[in-house]
This record gives sequence, structure tokens and C-alpha cells, in this order.
Amino acid sequence: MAKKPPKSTSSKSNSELNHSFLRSMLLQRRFEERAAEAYALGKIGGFCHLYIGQEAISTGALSVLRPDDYVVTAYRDHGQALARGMTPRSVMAELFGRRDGCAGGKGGSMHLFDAKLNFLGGHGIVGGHIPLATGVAFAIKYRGGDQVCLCFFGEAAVNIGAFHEALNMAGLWKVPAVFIIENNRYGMGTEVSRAMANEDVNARAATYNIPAESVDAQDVFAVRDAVTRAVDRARAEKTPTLLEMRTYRFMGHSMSDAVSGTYRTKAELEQEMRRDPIILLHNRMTEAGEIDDAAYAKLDDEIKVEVQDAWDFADASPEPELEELYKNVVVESLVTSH
Amino acid sequence: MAKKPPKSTSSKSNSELNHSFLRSMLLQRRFEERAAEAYALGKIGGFCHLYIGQEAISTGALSVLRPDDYVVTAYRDHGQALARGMTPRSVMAELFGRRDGCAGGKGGSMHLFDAKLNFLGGHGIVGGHIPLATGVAFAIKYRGGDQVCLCFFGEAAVNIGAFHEALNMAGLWKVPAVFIIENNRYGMGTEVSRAMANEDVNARAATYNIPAESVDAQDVFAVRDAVTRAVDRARAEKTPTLLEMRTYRFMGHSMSDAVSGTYRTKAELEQEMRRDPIILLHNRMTEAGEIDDAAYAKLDDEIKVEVQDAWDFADASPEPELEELYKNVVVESLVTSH
Amino acid sequence: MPIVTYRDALNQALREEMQHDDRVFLMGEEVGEYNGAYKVSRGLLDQFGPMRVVDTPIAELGFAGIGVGAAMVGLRPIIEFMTWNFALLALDQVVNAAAKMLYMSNGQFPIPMVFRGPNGAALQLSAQHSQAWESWLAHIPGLKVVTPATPYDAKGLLKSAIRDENPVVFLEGEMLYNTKGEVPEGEEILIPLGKAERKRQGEHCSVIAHGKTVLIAIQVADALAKEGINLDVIDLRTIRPMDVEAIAESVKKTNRAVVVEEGWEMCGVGAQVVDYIQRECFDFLDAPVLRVHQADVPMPYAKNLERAAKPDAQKLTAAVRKVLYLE
Amino acid sequence: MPIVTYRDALNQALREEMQHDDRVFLMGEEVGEYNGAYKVSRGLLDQFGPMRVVDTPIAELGFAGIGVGAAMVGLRPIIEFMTWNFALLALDQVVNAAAKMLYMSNGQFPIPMVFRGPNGAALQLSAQHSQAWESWLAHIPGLKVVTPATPYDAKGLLKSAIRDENPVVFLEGEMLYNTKGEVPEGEEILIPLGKAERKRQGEHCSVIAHGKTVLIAIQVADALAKEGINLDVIDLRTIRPMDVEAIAESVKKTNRAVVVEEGWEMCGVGAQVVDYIQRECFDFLDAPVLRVHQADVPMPYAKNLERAAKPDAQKLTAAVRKVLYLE
Ligand SMILES: Cc1ncc(C[n+]2csc(CCOP(=O)(O)OP(=O)(O)O)c2C)c(N)n1
Ligand SMILES: Cc1ncc(C[n+]2csc(CCOP(=O)(O)OP(=O)(O)O)c2C)c(N)n1
Ligand SMILES: [Mg+2]
Ligand SMILES: [Mg+2]
Repeated sequence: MAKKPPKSTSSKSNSELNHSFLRSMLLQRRFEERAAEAYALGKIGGFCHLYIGQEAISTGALSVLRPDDYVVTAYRDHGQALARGMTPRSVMAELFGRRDGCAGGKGGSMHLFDAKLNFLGGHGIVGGHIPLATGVAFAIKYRGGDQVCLCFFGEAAVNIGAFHEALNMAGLWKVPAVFIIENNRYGMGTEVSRAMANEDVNARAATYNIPAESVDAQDVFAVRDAVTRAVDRARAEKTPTLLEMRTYRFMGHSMSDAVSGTYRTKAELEQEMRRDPIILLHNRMTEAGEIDDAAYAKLDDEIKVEVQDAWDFADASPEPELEELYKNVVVESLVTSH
Repeated sequence: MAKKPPKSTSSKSNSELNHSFLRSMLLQRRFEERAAEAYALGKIGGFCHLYIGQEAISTGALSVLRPDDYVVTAYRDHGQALARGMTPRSVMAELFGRRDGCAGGKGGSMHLFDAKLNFLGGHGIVGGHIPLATGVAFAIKYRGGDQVCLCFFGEAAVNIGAFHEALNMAGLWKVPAVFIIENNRYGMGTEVSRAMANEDVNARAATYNIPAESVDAQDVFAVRDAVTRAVDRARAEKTPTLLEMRTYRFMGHSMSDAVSGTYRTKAELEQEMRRDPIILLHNRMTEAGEIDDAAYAKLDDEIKVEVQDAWDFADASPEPELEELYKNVVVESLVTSH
Repeated sequence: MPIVTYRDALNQALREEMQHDDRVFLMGEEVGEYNGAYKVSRGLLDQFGPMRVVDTPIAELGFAGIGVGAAMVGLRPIIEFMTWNFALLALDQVVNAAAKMLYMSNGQFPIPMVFRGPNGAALQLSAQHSQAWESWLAHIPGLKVVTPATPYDAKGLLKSAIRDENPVVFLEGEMLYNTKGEVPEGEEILIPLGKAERKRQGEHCSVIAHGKTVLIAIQVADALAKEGINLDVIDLRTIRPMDVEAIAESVKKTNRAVVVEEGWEMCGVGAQVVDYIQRECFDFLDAPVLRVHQADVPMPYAKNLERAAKPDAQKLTAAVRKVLYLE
Repeated sequence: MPIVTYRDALNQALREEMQHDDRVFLMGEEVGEYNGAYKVSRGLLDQFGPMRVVDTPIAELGFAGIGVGAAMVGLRPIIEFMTWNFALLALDQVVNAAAKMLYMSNGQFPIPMVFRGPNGAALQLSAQHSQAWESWLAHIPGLKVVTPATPYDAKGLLKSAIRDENPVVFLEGEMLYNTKGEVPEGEEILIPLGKAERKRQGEHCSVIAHGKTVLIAIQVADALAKEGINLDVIDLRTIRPMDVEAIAESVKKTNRAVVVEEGWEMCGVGAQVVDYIQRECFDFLDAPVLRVHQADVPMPYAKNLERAAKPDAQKLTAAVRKVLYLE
């Protein structure tokens, strides 16, 4: 790829923020490690796409948002859900397909929703939710609000028509959406260069008259900074932005995909795992004297307890009642006259 | 728009070529003038999109092709059909919905086909035929041939997903397709700037790693030259090209659309009509002493006779037989073993 | 009551609902400056401005999804497809986003929106521009599917569709836009979705129709009435949910039925109606239920072939005679 | 005969036909280097190289259209949809290009190609990944629609589909890929499209099934046989054209029928089968035809809800008992 991503230049990297970022990323990591275990035990079914390795994106990006902003994402959505503040309990119970899940067990891993947090899903058709984000941003502008809509998707989604149509209209109408490409270099087993005529995903931004940036997304502060710039612009000028987050997925595409060996080498994986966003932040904090081994271990233990609690909660939560099958197919309200 | 289109620099502008171009363009013009008349008389029905004003594109572009090359186009297809060598008779009979039409009356104005001339239609869904062109070019490469596939569409089609997906794959796989945007500045009643975030349609080419050019398409030689470069490249290097042909449509979008007054002014139309491609060529030939008034009048009369003949032929051609209704829904051949 | 066209009845419904609720907006190709490809939205841009009457690029998938997104956060979009032929490109958003969002989110995200535009064949528009999609759309749980036949129904059903909390597919007809009928102006008409209406009363045979074919059914009923054959014409008005009771009540009375539709035969709306009838009225039927529909071919361009392909009064009459064992 | 999986039977068909005819190529997401998302194309890239086993970007509409274009100029493409859920995005090309080209061009451009991939629900893939599209596709003239239930049929029908001169929609099942059965290797099996097959012989009730539900029907037939209830299980194999004679012959013998399918009820394949039956066998029917199908809801994720939503042996048995007036 052409340009080197810009370095993080944040002035906000104070200890407090560091700690909250570390906590957020570790929670996602531990949560998904246990989810993988639950999947192996058959407690979670269907498709389950882990976010491990990409946590700096959810954490950095969502740290910028206000509660009244909006988030919409793809099927690889556990990280964003947790980073947005959904409880490990409600997410794990959803993965378990239980009544107390954030969608009552109806959505599952790919379709996490939380209306109270303006978390608009969790969508399974590649690129299909990108127009939704333009629509949300359109609605913000329609109402004269100053919120933004953050939209996450993989780099392979930029090859599908929905991306193109949604970005053209976002650029044309100038709506406050921030489109975040999580470029983990693979769409399932297909490396970027085998799917894109021009691997510079940001080249597409010019087509839509949208400002763009490439970010070293293993650095949570680089993510935060870039998203801050984009969100500020969206609030102030109603200008959309396209951000390429350069990252890597440490696990297989989904639980049924081998971690390495088929379409990528073990060596490449190991190389990339050295840039684990959690380790990078942890190192930085250690160097700055903000955390020591004991404190890290304590944090990690706390998080593990929290995740175990989520597991127990999910496991204890009953299956949905059978009459739920026919509920919420349509809203059963009557048409009223004015 | 950013760059000025390059000037025609053809060395091939000899008198013979001039005459054949003038003939081709005049034939399209007179043909469609009569088609409009036939439409008013109810002899032609449905949608009928006239090409008047854009004839330099079909004429210049198709003059470059070999008989074994391929052409695929949109619903505004009379011009390309005639320029490719389909007879006015077979086209007019198709518009009349008659048995001797190029599609037996089944296709109509938007769906002209001629397998013998590798004329692959005539398609009605905006952008829908662009993937077909990539597919045809893929097939050429698959077979190791050196043909090319020319694909025509309007500038508004670049906003739809099919364009994007088809061009990405064309650029990715390097197939011999030449994509010709006929930028007549309006998609129905919508001016380019109201539909495209970035009006520079060629900006999109970078996204797909495809060479691009903008052409003053009222100059038939500029068209021919640009298409020659693109076709040569496609044959030699299997590289696709995107060409923006800057043109203008002198009639309404279709027969039911007013020529001016709603979305464009009469003044603009009149201004553009001064750059009528036929007049431009005629003037050039007059200046070069290649044609005088008598010769022009003679040519025009000949063409009018030819078009009248097409009309008479179409009018005399019977309606399709009723049992045609159920024919060619599927190929009724049996599966054979090897 | 004033006599207005179906087109203007729709225009009234749009205008009234946009006045009534400023969350309602209209988006689609040529809906604004051009006043609509078929002029259904005439004057709305002038009245409501470009934020509420939004011209789009040619990007059906994209702007359908934009509508869904706007609906998720509380607006009430009306997405116009220039024709439903082009909506084929947008069905992923209609089916996977609009129809399923409420269910997938367990009730958290209702999608109160309308997808509307002309459906079915007009005149000589040939294969790619002559499709009737109601059976496809009726297949999908989460959607409501509405097919008004008259100006009155067009207005009353569109107003209800706009106020409905669910994604409603609203299928108009290019050939219906110029038809005229009584439509009240001041009075509030809200026709409940899911209720059929008897358009002619008769005891000899039920004819179940919707949209454009209701006009054919009425025409045939009026003609046959002169011969003493009285048809019970049931206009479904809403295809999903379908008013099975109204169908059953009629067929239990007449003991015979013909279903007529614009779409193709296989897995068409008529097949579903037949299924309901044979289940609900098995012991009442004196003859197999017959169907009238488009010939099982892509729509041809030529005038005579197109005529032969479409359902019409002659074909419906023949089917009625057949179920009455009159030939 | 060797026992092979449905997956490998498909693989054999692809391999043999690619060997047989070098105009045949396979294109789709992950078909090459990854050997197929469901490994149906395992080994084909190695054997035939990247020009004939083509990995695509995620662009269903685009590569479906590329297939149609290649077919127009004489190649015989096989387009794999990773699943038919994603094919929703490509239906414009399937319907408006592939299905109509022959007709619009008056026979000048046949489209000999296959669109294939898994269709219908697997396990807990929830609403957007669990759809059965056969009724939609069967609606469209110009297409053939094939739904093999067994490894033998999978091989024989896919080979015929690849050799057919028309666009064939070939619907597999993720839940079927691992099922096993006898499949001849050297021998040429070409099962004609459009012919149903009786999978169990019985005189008490016809069960009309296709694809995955054939296995349910066989299971129920074998269980009920022990009670002395003998089902005539008709596997449609091809949905379009549908073998109406085979259905009618069976129902005229048994006088009762149940139709079972994976898809939703409204305008489903079952509705069409019912329509045919009541027209062809009106005087033979001793009970209304019943249907078993997916619950009329988007597919839920939770295991118990999903189970409740799907057609299964219990539901089919109940329907059979009901048409036999056994409860
Ligand atoms: C339209 C569509 N086609 C195919 C798929 C199957 N699929 C699911 S994820 C995926 C890869 C997407 O890769 P990318 O966008 O890079 O996101 P990542 O999985 O790397 O996060 C594919 C092909 C799908 N869900 N939707
Ligand atoms: C997918 C789709 N949407 C809408 C239409 C209706 N329509 C036909 S032509 C047209 C305008 C196309 O403009 P452009 O691509 O610039 O071509 P031009 O007509 O100017 O030659 C529209 C909106 C269509 N045929 N297909
Ligand atoms: Mg990726
Ligand atoms: Mg144009």
C-alpha cells in the first residue's frame, strides 16, 4: 500500500485514558476467548466471528462518541458492542441464544442490538449496513442535530455495490457519518490484492469527495485521534469521512476457519501478533510507569471474573419462551386517526 | 470539471473517413427523426429513448472495431445498433414490434440484438449491462482471443453498484473491455452535480486502477482517436479503459419527456445544439472542400430514402404470430450424453 | 365527493401525511425537481423543500437502505421506486434490513416506512420493465403488502401505510394513475391494512383480485350481470396480511372461485389464495378454483403478443364460465 | 456403488463436466484458493487453474452478471453463491439478464449457465443467513430450478444442469453436504431436469417434497410404515419446470396429499403444488391438501426457537395424520 499511516500525535494520552483503554480492550479479548470456549462446548452456535486483534479500533473509536451518537456495524460486532457499553452479560446471553440476551436470543452473534445505547446492530450481509449508516446520518441532519453515526465494516466490503452507493450519497449530501474500514487484510480467505484492483482503499474516497485517512489501528491512540478529527468535522461541518484502520485479525474468519495455514502463513500471523494492540498499550503504560505487573494481573483477574459472571449469567438464563417465535414479526399497533 | 478534454489529433481524417462518418451520423439522425414521428403516430410504443446529439460517439467508437469484437449497450441503443451495421429495416421493424425486427418484435426499442454482428443488446436496467461487458471481456481473455468488448452507458449509471463491481473486477483481472460513459450531463431530469459527489467521473477510474480519458465527444475524430487508443491497449495488453465522452442529448430523456423547460433551459439546449456533431463534421468537410451543398443534399436525400424504405418495410412487416408468445422462453434442446 | 385521479389521490395522501407529521419524508429518483417520473409527487418539493422531498442518484439499493437507517432512528421515510422493476436491485434492503430488523432486534427497532411505486406491466415496456412483484414481497414475513385498485383506496391505504409502524410495500399501477373516482378531501380516510373489500356482490362465483385486476373483475362482473351471472368480486387490497376470512366467506357462499392477478403463475398470489380456499372451503367447492395470470413468459414488446400475455376480461370471463361449467 | 457425500458428488459433477468441456468454468467467492466455503470445489483450482476456477471479490451482482456476459459469447459459466442468502443482491442479473436474454433477443442469445450454492437454513445462522429462495426463483419464466436431495441426484442433476442450454438455478443445502449415498463413478449419470422421482411407494397419502425436506419425508414414511401407513413420497427434484404429471398420478392414487418445504408459507412452492393438485385431482381428493413449511417469521437464532420454526418430522407426521383424519 502506498502511504505510511500517520503516527499517533495525541496529547490526550494521560494515565486515566490509558487505563480505561486497556480495560476496554482486555475485556473484549477475555470475553471472546471465553466465547470461543463456549462455542467449542456447543453453547454458542451458528457463525461466530471473533474480533481478537482489532480491539484498538472499537475502543479508540467509540471513546470519542457521545451517548446520543449512533453506531452501526457488521457481523464481527462483539468488540464494538462491549466498547459501546453493552454489558458482557447481555452480549454473552445473546450468543448463548437466551432470553436475557440483548435481542432476547433472536439475533445471535451477528445481530447484536441495543436501542438504549444507540447501537443499531450487528448486520450479516457484507456492505448491507453501510446505507443504513448514511440513512442515520441523513436523519441527524434532517433533524438539525449534531450527532454523528459511526459505521464499521471490513475492507472486503468496499468491493460491493452498497458501499459505493452509500458513500456517494453521503458525499453528495454531506451527512455526518464516519465510515471506518477495518482493514485486516483478508475477507475470509481472500487477501486484499486478490479482490481489489487498487489496494489503496482510500483512493475511493476521492470518488465521493470525502476526506480520508489511513491509520495504524493497532495503536489505540492513533485510532482515537483520527476518529476525533473525523467526528469533529462531522459535528461541525456535516462532512463524512472515510477512515482506513490498518489492523489484523488474529483468529480465523469465523469459528469454523483455521487460524492460519490455508490462505496466510503462521509466520505472518506471528509477525502481526507482535503488534497486538493490547501489548502495545501495555508496554507503553509500563514504560510510562503507569502500570506494573501486579496491577495488570489484578485488572486481568477482575475482567476474567466479569466475563465468568457473564458466562454464568448467560448459562443460567432460560431459553426464550416458545411463543416468542411469533412475537415482533410486526408491530401490532393500530393505525390511529389524528 | 477538472481537465480540458484533449484535442483530436487524428492523422486518419481523410475525406473517405469523413464521408463515412457523416453518412453514419446522418443515418442515425434521420432514422430517429422518423422514429419520433412513428411514435407520435402510435406505430412505436413503450419507452423510446432517442440518441440525437450523441451520434459522434457511436460512429467514432464503432468505427474502430473489428467484426469479431463485441458491443453491449443500454436502452438508448438505436445509434449504436445502426453504427454497428444493423440495417435500418431490422431496427425500425423492431421498434414497430414486427416479425422482421431484429428481435422478432419481442425486444423493442430498448432491447436491440444482433448475434451476427456481436451486438449484445440493448438493456433496460441502468448499469445492469456493465457486468455483462466485463463478462464478455473475461471470456475473450479466457479463450486467448484479441477481441475487445465496448460497453456504452450514461453518466448516471456510474452511481449504481453494478458499475462499481464490474469495473473493480475488470481492473483486477485486466480484461479487454472499454467502458464508454456517454456523459450527456443528465440522467433523466437530474443534472450530474445533483447525483454525483464528485462530478469528475474519471476520478473513479483510479479506484479500479484503470486508465481513463475525457473526450470532447461532439468531435467524431476525438472519439475515434480515444477509442483507438483504448482498443489498442485492450488488444495488446488486455487492459480495460474508462472513457468519458462529453456530449449532450438534444431530445427529451424519452418520448414522454419535454425537450427543455423543466430541468434544463431552452438557452442551454440551443447553446449545445450549436455543437451538433453532424454540423461540426459537415463544417469541417465544407472548409476542407470535401463536400458542397449539392453533395450534402444528395447524401441526405439518399439517407431519407433509406429511412423511408425502413419505415415502409417495418410497416408492411406482419405482427409476430401469436404462437411466438411461448417460443424462446427456454431452449428446448435435450441434454445429451457425451 | 370530488372526482380525482388515482395519481392525485396518492398525491393528496402524501401531502396530508407530510403536513400531519414532519418525520415523514419522500425520497427517490426524480421525486423532487421533476415532480416524479409519473407526477405522483407533483408540487411536494415546492411545499416541503429539498430536505423532505429528496432526489437521489440512480442507486436503488443505496437509497432503500438509507430509508431503513432513517427509520431506525425515528423518521418515517417513504421511498419511491421509479418502478418496482428497479426495486429488484434493492430487495436486499427491503427483505434483510426492513423486514427483519424488528425481529432480529427483538422489538427494539421498528421500521415505520413505506416503499412505493408503480408495479406490473404498463404498455409495451417489454421484459425488463413489466414485472409484478407482489408474490415475491408477500412471501416475506415482516412486510405488509398493499395493492390499491381505486383512487379512494389509493388514498386511504397510503395514509394508513404511512402511519403504520411496519415496513409497508405499496404497489401502485402506471395504468391506474389516470383512472378516476370519488375521493373525499377534508374528511380523514384511513383504510385499515389487511381488510379486503367486496367490490361487487354476487352469488354465482367469487372472483378474487387485487390492484389493476380489480378493474378487470368489475368489468367482467358488470358484463356478466347482464346475462344473469352475478360475481362476488373480492378486492384483496392488502396481500399481506391477507384477509382469509373475507375470501372464505365469499367462497362458502358462491362455491366457486377464480383468482386473477398480473403476475406469473408459479408461486403467484393466486396460488396462495387457492391454497387458502381449498383448506378453508374444501367441502364447499363445486369446481376447482381457476386462475388467470400473465402468460408464463417474459413480457414481449409487440402489441399483439403483449395483449396475449396479459390477463384480461376475456380470459377472466372464460375462467368464470369454466368454473360455472358453462362450457 | 461407492458411497460418497453429497458434497463430493457435487465435486465429481463439477470435475467431470469441466474435464468434458473446456467452456465450463467455476466462479465465485472463495471457490479457488480456499477450496470453497463449504469445500464443494475442493481440488478444482489445482486441477484446472485460476482461469477456470475464479475467486471473486464480494460482489454478487457483479460476478453473476459477468457469468451472464460470458455465457452470451459461448462459455458455460457456473456461478457459485457462497450461499443463496447473498444471491438476493444478484437477482437482477439472474432475473433480468439470465432468464430473459433468450426471449428478448428472440432466441439469439441462449444463456447456458448454472447459478449454484447452498439454500435454506443451516443451524442457528439467524434471520439473514437462513433463507430458502426456491419459490421466488420458480416464479420466473426462463429459469430452471433444481433442488437435489440425495448425493446421487446431486451429481446427476448438476451434470445435466451444466449441459443444459438454459440458466439453471441449482439449490443445494448446507445441511445436506455431509449426507451420504451411493454414487456411481465411471458411469455417466445424467438425470433429466423436470422429472420428479418417487422416493417411497405408498397408497395412503402423497407427500410432495424437494431438497432437504425429502429426507424428512423419507424419515416419516419409514416411521409410519411401521404403523401400516404407507406414504407415496414424491421428490420433485426440479421445481421449475414442475413434474405435474408425477404429482397428479400420485394424488389420484392416494387421494390425499401433504406438501412440505423449507420456505415460508405465502406464495411458497407448496402453494403452487396445491394449486396444481386441486386443478388436476379435484374429484380425487378426500381431504384438503395440507402444507408444512417454515413458521411465518424471520429465522430466530435461539436453538429452541429455530427448531420450532423449521419444518420437521413431527410437523409432517401431524399433517399426514390430519389429512388421513387420524386425529
Ligand atoms: C453479500 C455477502 N457476500 C458474502 C458473505 C459471506 N461473508 C461473510 S464475511 C465475508 C468476508 C468479509 O470480509 P471483510 O469485509 O474484510 O470483513 P472481515 O470479515 O475481515 O471483518 C464474507 C465473504 C456475506 N455475508 N455477504
Ligand atoms: C436501475 C434503474 N433505475 C432507474 C431506471 C429508470 N431510468 C431509465 S434511464 C434513467 C436515466 C439514466 O441516465 P444516464 O445513465 O445518464 O443515461 P442517459 O439516459 O442520459 O443516456 C433512469 C433513471 C432504470 N432503468 N434502471
Ligand atoms: Mg477483512
Ligand atoms: Mg445521461
